[in-house]
Amino acid sequence: MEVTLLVEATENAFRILGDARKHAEGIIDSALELTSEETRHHEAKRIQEIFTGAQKRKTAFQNFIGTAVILYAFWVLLSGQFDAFHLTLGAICCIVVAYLYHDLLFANTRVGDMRVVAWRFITYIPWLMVQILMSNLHVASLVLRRKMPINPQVLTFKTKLETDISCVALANSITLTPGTITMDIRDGVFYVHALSKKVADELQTGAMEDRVAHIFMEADHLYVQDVLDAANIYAALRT
Amino acid sequence: MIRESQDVIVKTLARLLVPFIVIYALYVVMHGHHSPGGGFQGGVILAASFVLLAISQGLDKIRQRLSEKTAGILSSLGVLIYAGIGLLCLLLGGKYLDYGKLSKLLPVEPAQARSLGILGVEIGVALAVMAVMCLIVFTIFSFDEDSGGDE
Amino acid sequence: MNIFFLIIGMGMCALVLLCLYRVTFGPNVLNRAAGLSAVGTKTLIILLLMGVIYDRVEMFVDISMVYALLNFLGTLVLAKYIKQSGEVECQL
Amino acid sequence: MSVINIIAGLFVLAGFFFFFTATLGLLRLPDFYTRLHATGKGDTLAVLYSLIGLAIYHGFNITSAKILFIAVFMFLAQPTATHAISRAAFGCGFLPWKPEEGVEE
Repeated sequence: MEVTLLVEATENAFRILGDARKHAEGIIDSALELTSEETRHHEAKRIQEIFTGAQKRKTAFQNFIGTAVILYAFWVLLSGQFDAFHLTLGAICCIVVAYLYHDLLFANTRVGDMRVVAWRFITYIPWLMVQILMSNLHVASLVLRRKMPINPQVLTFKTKLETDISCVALANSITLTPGTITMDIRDGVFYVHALSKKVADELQTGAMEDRVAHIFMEADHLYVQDVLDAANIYAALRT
Repeated sequence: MIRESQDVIVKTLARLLVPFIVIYALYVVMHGHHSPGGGFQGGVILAASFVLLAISQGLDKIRQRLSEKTAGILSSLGVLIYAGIGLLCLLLGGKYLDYGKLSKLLPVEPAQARSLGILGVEIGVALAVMAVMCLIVFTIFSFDEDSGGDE
Repeated sequence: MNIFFLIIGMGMCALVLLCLYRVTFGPNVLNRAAGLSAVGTKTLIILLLMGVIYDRVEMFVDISMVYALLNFLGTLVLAKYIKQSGEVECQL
Repeated sequence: MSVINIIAGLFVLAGFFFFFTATLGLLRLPDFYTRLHATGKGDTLAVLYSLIGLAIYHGFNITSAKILFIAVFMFLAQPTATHAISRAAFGCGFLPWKPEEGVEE
């Protein structure tokens, strides 16, 4: 009799504990949702500010000056002669070309902080190099075998990238990573030719897309980052 | 007729590469006396930059930058520069295209005047070659102006 | 070192010949375009190796830069032409 | 035969090896898209390695900077050219090759 009472009491206690835990988890969930929503809103507003400021600041004249400076650096690299005559000739050429083509080099740049983008892009290059090396070893191992185990297929996925330049970076990265080439981009849908099922599944997890979005400071990467942070906190709380 | 490309990648790459190609072409023209190249090669590379723009942005936008009338005027201007420098040397008492005589007009040594004269002639040749190449390419690209393509 | 570069250059010429098989007997124009692009990149390296062997790199580097540019442009124009004309002969 | 020469030679040799595999892929793979896999990736990396090797061999001056600029240009241009050809083929309705036995999807 006492034993059954004891068992009942312990079961009750466990149930109450479980309810309390569920309740606590629900509170934590809603709190996380709220904070992530708020930070996302805040970040979006800040980035919007940066964008509008950049749009205002980037007038045609600034484009002209930037183009001329970059082209002059390129001219000095090409020329390799540092006497006054050739430097003046280069300056005249660069000013003329920058006047004619000032709308090409900096068209629709909507990213705000160019330094951050440049730094992130430079840190992206070594990873890409490793990927290219792996893809070449993949092709080599494929080609040097007598019977080639390939099963080509076309896969499509919808991208969330918005600017042209990040689409180009993603497409060229896909072309250079193992087993995939970009065949077409139509209205934000990528058509990718993959050599095997494994590579296709790897691509569809979207890790590379997040990486590229992180580089070019697209708005969506904040959401992804929030989810990752929340997952970490959640795992820490669970254990 | 060549229309605007729907491809984001080609459009963006062309936009980024064209100013550098033009600068490279001008380098080839200007450094003709101590590197391979000169007027003709530089003009061809300039025309190549226009071809790259034409296949990425369509022929209509290129006509806003360089219309066929302007190309015709530029080709004549190039020939005029070439012949004018030659005739100037003739008037100054030398032979045709004898650049050393240009030192009478310019405040420099005859050797340097020779280099400057070659530079002027190369600019003329580059202008003429670029304009004529662009005219040929535009004519080829606009062969079926009325019938619609698929892009 | 020159002997090494000469051997590499000769090997590269052999690779160009192998690529020319694809250019000549390719089943359709797309395969030929891919083969031509491959031949162009190999020619670029051969030009630079010639420059190293003749000790005139500063001259050959300009030529190979023009070659890279024209190879890229030629491939793009060919692709555009195929896309606009829209005809590929056989499916393989 | 200094250390610089050996490093440059190794780079050029690696470039030659990847050129070789790219060419072999161009000859052996079964259809157009898979051949583009070989040339698009292989030529990019091979050109990169060969040019880095030649730049190291030539030493630190303005000519090797130009050689590295060619490498950057090829790094941008080669995937774009590959994409342009494959896009032309895809736009013409050119279907990818399937192996005979495993026809899923």
